[in-house]
Amino acid sequence: MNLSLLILLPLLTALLILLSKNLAQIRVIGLAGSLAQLGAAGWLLKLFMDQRAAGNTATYLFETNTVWFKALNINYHIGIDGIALAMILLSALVVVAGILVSWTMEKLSKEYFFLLVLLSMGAYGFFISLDLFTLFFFLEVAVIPKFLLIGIWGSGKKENSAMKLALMLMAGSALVFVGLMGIYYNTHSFDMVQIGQMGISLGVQKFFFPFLFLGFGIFAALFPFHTWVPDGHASAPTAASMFLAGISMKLGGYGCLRMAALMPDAAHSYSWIIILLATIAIIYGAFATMMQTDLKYINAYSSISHCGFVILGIGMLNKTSINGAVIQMVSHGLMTALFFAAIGMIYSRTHTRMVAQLGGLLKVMPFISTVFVIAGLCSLGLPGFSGFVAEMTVFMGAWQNPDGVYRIATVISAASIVVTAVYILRATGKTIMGPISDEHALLGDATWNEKFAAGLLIVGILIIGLAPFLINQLIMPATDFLMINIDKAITLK
Amino acid sequence: MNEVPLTHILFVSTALFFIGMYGLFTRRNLITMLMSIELMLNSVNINFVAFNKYLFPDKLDGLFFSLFIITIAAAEAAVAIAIIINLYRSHQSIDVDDATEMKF
Amino acid sequence: MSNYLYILWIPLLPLATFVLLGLFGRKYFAKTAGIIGTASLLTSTLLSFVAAKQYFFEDGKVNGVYQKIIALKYTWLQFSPNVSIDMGIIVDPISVMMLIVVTSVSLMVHLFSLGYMKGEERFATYYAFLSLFTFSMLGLILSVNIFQVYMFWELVGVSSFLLIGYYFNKPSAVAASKKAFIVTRFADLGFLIGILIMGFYGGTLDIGLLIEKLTSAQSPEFLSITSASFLGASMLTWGLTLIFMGGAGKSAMFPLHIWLPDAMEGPTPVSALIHAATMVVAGVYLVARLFPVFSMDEAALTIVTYVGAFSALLAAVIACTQTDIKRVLAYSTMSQIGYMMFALGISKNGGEAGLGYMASMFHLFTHAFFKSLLFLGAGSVIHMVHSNEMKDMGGLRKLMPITHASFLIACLAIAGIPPFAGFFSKEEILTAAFHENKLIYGVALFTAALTSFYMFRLYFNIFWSKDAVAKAHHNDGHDDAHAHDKESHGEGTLTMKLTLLILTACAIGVGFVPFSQFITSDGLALETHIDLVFSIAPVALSIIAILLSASFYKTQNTKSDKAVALFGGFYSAAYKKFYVDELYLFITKKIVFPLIGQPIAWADRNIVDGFMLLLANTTEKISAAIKGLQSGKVQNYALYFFGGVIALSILFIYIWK
Amino acid sequence: MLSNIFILLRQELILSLLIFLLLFIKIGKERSNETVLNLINILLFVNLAAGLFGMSEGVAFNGMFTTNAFIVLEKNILNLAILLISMQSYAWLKHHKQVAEFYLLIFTSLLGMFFMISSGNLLMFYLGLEMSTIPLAAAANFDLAKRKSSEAAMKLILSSAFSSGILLMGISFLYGTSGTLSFDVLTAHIGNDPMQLFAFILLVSGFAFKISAVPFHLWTADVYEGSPVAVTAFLSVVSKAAVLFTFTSILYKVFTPIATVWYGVLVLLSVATILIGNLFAIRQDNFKRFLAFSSIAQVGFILIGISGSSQSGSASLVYFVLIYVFSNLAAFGVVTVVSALTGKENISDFKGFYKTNPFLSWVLTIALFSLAGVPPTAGFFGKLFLMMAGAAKENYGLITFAALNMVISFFYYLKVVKAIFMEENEQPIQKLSVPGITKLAMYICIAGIIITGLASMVYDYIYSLSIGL
Repeated sequence: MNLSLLILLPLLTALLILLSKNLAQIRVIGLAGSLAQLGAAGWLLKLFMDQRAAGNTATYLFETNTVWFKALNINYHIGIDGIALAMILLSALVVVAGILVSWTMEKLSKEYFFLLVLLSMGAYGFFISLDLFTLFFFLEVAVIPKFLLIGIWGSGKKENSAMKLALMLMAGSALVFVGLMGIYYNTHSFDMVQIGQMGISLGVQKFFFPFLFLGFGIFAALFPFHTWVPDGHASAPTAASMFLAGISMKLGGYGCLRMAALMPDAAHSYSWIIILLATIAIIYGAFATMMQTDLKYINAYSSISHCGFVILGIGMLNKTSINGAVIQMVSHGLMTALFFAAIGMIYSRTHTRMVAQLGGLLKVMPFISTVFVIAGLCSLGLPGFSGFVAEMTVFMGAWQNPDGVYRIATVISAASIVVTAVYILRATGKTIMGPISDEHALLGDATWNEKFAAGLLIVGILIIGLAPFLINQLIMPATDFLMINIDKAITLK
Repeated sequence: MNEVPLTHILFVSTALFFIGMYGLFTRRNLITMLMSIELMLNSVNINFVAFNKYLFPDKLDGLFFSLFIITIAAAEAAVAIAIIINLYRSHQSIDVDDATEMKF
Repeated sequence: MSNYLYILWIPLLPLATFVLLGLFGRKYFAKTAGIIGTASLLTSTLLSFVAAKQYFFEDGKVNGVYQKIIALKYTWLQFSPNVSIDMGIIVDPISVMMLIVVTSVSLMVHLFSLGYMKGEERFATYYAFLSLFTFSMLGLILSVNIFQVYMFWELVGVSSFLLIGYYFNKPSAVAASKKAFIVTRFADLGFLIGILIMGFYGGTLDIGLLIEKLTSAQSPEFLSITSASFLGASMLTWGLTLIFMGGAGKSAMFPLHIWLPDAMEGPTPVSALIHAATMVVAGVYLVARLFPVFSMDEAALTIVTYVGAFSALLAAVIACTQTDIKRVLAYSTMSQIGYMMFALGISKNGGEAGLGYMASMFHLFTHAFFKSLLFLGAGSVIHMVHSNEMKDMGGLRKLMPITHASFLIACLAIAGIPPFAGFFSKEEILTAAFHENKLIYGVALFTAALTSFYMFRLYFNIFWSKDAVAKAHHNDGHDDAHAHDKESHGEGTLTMKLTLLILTACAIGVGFVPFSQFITSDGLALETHIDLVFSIAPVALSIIAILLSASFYKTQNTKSDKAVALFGGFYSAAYKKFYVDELYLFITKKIVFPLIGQPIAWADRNIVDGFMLLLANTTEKISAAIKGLQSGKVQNYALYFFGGVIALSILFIYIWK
Repeated sequence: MLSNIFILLRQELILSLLIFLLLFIKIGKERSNETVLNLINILLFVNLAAGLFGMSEGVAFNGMFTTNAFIVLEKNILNLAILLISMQSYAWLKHHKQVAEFYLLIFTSLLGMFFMISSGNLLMFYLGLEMSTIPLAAAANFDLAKRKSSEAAMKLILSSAFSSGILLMGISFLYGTSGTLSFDVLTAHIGNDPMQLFAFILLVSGFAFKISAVPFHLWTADVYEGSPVAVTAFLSVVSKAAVLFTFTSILYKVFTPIATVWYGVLVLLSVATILIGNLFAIRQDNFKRFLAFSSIAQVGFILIGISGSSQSGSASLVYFVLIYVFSNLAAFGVVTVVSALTGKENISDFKGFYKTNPFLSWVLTIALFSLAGVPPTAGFFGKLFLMMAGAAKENYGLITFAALNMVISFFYYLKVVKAIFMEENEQPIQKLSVPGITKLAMYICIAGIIITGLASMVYDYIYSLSIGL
């Protein structure tokens, strides 16, 4: 299967949306497109598994490498390994859900759906590209739609949030760019595979790794550069928040992972800083969440905490922890998307997101409440849901590092699960349980599209949560390959 | 007769150049400013001629260049004066400080 | 080694029920949910009895030793080549015993709830949750992998959370459920880290392997874990203590017990199932499961012992002062679990010295029955009186004879009066304590006396004391059976009565089970005998205590008030549960939230985010500051131009080279 | 020989013909503006088309005039820009009295630029430069009635005269030290002696003035603001581009021996230019002024690209200019239409613009994104390739600085987008009827913005023609 399909499908959808007339057409086209996308992803998974089963042990499958800018040795080089595929599946799921929850978007619906689809295209392109320039290209493609989505359809002080988000992400990609230049002029190539084979000299790694890691880290809400997350998520319309947390933040994590694999020596020697920042992010995010009163802020801050686990897993630089990081990315993507979907459903009915003003919703909207509770339980790492698998894998991996500092970092991060329980239960207890206020007493439950969206995400969560060996089997070979370089680097020390 | 050394002439032209520049910086009257610019151009002319005469007498590049400069200076002056007249129409003055609407 | 795979169905059936009722319950099974749940659970129960029969009487024993049989094992999540989470089924004496306990008590509760919860709006949901809990509990006891234990551990916790918060629009219930979950969650953090330690040094998460590796004193794993130490204690101690912390959380050991009394906000049958018979003993079960490893580390066992003993005593004291009957029962539960704990703590692994282990399991077994009986009895009382408070009760013996009788028997059982179940198990514990540690023995004896005192205080207050005033209706917030007011008075429905009777039978009967034949620390049968001389002291004490409480509470009089006055401050402290709750509140409300949470939230907005804003603002300020450069005067422009020329010339003609 | 000249000077000759044609039109009988404009646009298209065919390479007027494929390409880009500008200023010129004069001035200036670009000799270069500047000063004053217009013209003519004085001084010193005016001879005489360095710096200042690099930029904003939008567009795109082409070729061809020096100069200038341009652009409200400063910042990036002094350096320059033509003209096109039909030129007037004019809003937005360098627009590639070329010198401090400044530039471009899409306005610009031909021009621009970037053959083609140091 030609991976370019993953880019062409959204493109086609976008064009059709531009041509279509009214909301009815637009959303149908959008849904059809996203479903086609999901189908393609699923089909890809099947093919991928067949290939692996057939004993194809190549690192990247379905590779195509065509020259793009010959003069500058820039190639359109695409291919996927298990990790990328997992990300693609995640994106496909979230996109369908996102389209579904914005089913009744009246305001400028054409532009809205167009931008959503464009954003998803950026994500797909990012995950499939093996050429650093292409990677960077798609990374930035995904930024501007966010700005418009938040700024136009958002709520609250949306302009500021949109601006803050766009600028911080752009700063991130600026750093990434500098790093890319460094790599390019020292290896004369953008091709990740080539570079991985020939390796990068230690000095270069040491100098440019911070640029790249920090750059991608900003996308993944790395500790001091996470402030775009709360405002951005809180102001964004539901679907946009889902995409932001579900897909965009994963671009960062994925990038960090790739960079760590690309310059393992630097990653190894900087790992303590990475771990420090990650630990801070985890515990700090958790405590900050505890103090929030706005449901979206709660989820946004908890995202900071959860993405900390991704960074932590990467920083620990061993097989298990990196597996954990990847699973956590997928899990967090699904879970936050679900959470934001639930919040959006509640908000669209009660027109408030303030925990204090809600209560007893379980009485009037059992389905939505159940979704909310499930998302909550997943985020506090309950067995049976994806969150548990991811976090436990990260912990197991992190613990394999007998160094005292790392141990302490692990324990602190583990402690965050208690804080998580606190804020999740507070939110649930106040909004879902307790006495219901009178003006909410007559509200209705979820509509079919919302049910479908939530169901889709829940299924994803459950698959990972109940049968983690499946996703493990998918990403394990990929991590194995990443570990080859990393182990080499570590043993050199 | 002992001829004047090049340096003297260069000194004169440089002096002229900076006199013109000084005029441009200090005078408020647009016409005068234009004239000081002409001074600068003329100092350049002197340079060219002098260089040609003293250093490279076999070719006439410098002379031609100065000729062209004179011509173009004339054209420039023409346009400039036209503009200044138009400015006077709209501003009722040719004081440079009156034409500072657009700033910052 | 025959096939035990069918045991898989025992947990799976409740799971299926849960899924069925959870998804479609409120639509299609609003009425029939109870029947479905009970039926499926009945099947599981029968299956577990079959399993017990097969294991204990047919092929569990291989030359006199009960084997650990791994009936099923499936790798669920591979971390690294030899570290993985496996899902599986272990069949050994304690797991089979627990199967019996959990399924039968759960069955009783299902049965009882048929009447008790009749007409509830979320009837189906209730049964779905019950099934979920049963499933998780069964999964827990069948675990082959310490991480599997942890997972079901969490699931048990969450289903308990759901059931406590069943009356979700009742703030107190919500608060209680939150409290229960968070406190146990905190304990589980310890459990998790303990698992990480064990897994790292033991090199495996499989319980069998772990025990194997860590019990042979010269295995490399054992050496590494004992040699590595942190803050003076060896990693083994740390690991075990942390795991025990998890157990203590679930089993409401001091100081993690605060959630248990509040948990009584849930429907009474739920309290009977979760907070009396099954979930709360999970901690004991966990320690028993890892007992061989515990027995390798004196320090950890000592901790277990003293925590258990202290909790037993503390709970007993508090129980004497409480007036909410369910809370009294809750504290008695805590006290009894304390018993089991220290019995484990003082035990050795194997042989005669392993008596404590056997006793503890035995007590767990008997306690499950009489305690659930007590709760269900209390349930039907509440069902009748619509209140939990003693002051609303009294003289009920004529109104509800069956309840009265069964309750009395249960009280005698827990008080350890022969020939009721409690006597035998408690006797074993005391014997063990007597041999191992006199101090503990003393505490145990005193606690036993207290137990019988407060149990009969409860009994008399409910059934004697004032004359029949039970018609008084108190439809206040306490009432958790408000769904049906008028139609069912008297002793509730047939099923409820039936349940009580069955359990009464158990409370009388189970004591005679030759327990030591089946369950011992090393699987070998253990000869135990009731030594009458030895039994005199505890029994006598209990009887005295009973008489005392009879004189206090059988009829209304002022003796009790005098006694209260006698104890004075101590009494009020005990009545306030020794201010442990207040302490926790202080820590959370006064320290964690204002001193950690708020500063961080503030710093995030003002310092971290403020820094970004600062960057933006300074940029704008600078741009405003230098706007004079563009003065609008063409002469200045020329001047700057010339300045640029000069600067460049100086820079590149004089400085550069 | 003669025929050879006709081929070499093809584009110049066609342009001169156009100029004469315009004169005849002017002296001929009165015609309606529409016909004249349409005719001119058609002619301009012919001019562009004619330029595209046949790559001629050679030298004429014994070295005074050189041309090759690269130069032809550059001239074609300028032709394209002129065509687009004239198509977009349709709405403005339709009601203007002196249409022909306007085009006369513009064409003359363009002709000057052509000669400047293909000059092989300092004299020819100077002639071309003046020929391109002086008509522009007149054109800047084309809204005769407007105060600002005349002020702008005054500022332009005075400062450009001053700058040409400085430039000439430099040229004279060069002549004095080398004794020649023709580039290829000159190269041999260039060395590190102070006199020549001084001469060089004077020369550079002259160039820096034309491309408005800091601190020689101060005239830019005022002139852009004052003069008619069409002229502003011409100034900001065409004249800047022409001078940049010349500057690069002179740096690369003539001043090769002192490459290290001019690298330093360029770095210095680019840093100052980017910073000042950004800082001023942040706080502008007048759209033309805003575009002026943003274009200054762009020049800073271009200088970085040039400083790479490699084949990809000059290639990325031309590539960027091509993209810049599309994006900047798209932006100016919208501004032209709006100011011509409503007289509004402030960013704050564009609040809520999207509600009334979605098409124009999208054109403007895409243009701004391209200017900001957001994928998938071409601006992204243009800017990136410039920086890549600059990075070849492995001066990562400079690259980091530039990259971070891109963020600042994002801020002000997005501010405009914000105004268009997100902010409310009590009296928004009413629905505008855009002339078909202008619409066409905008479509061309948008197509250019999308295609030029993604279709790599464009860059590869330019690269194949361009030459390095």
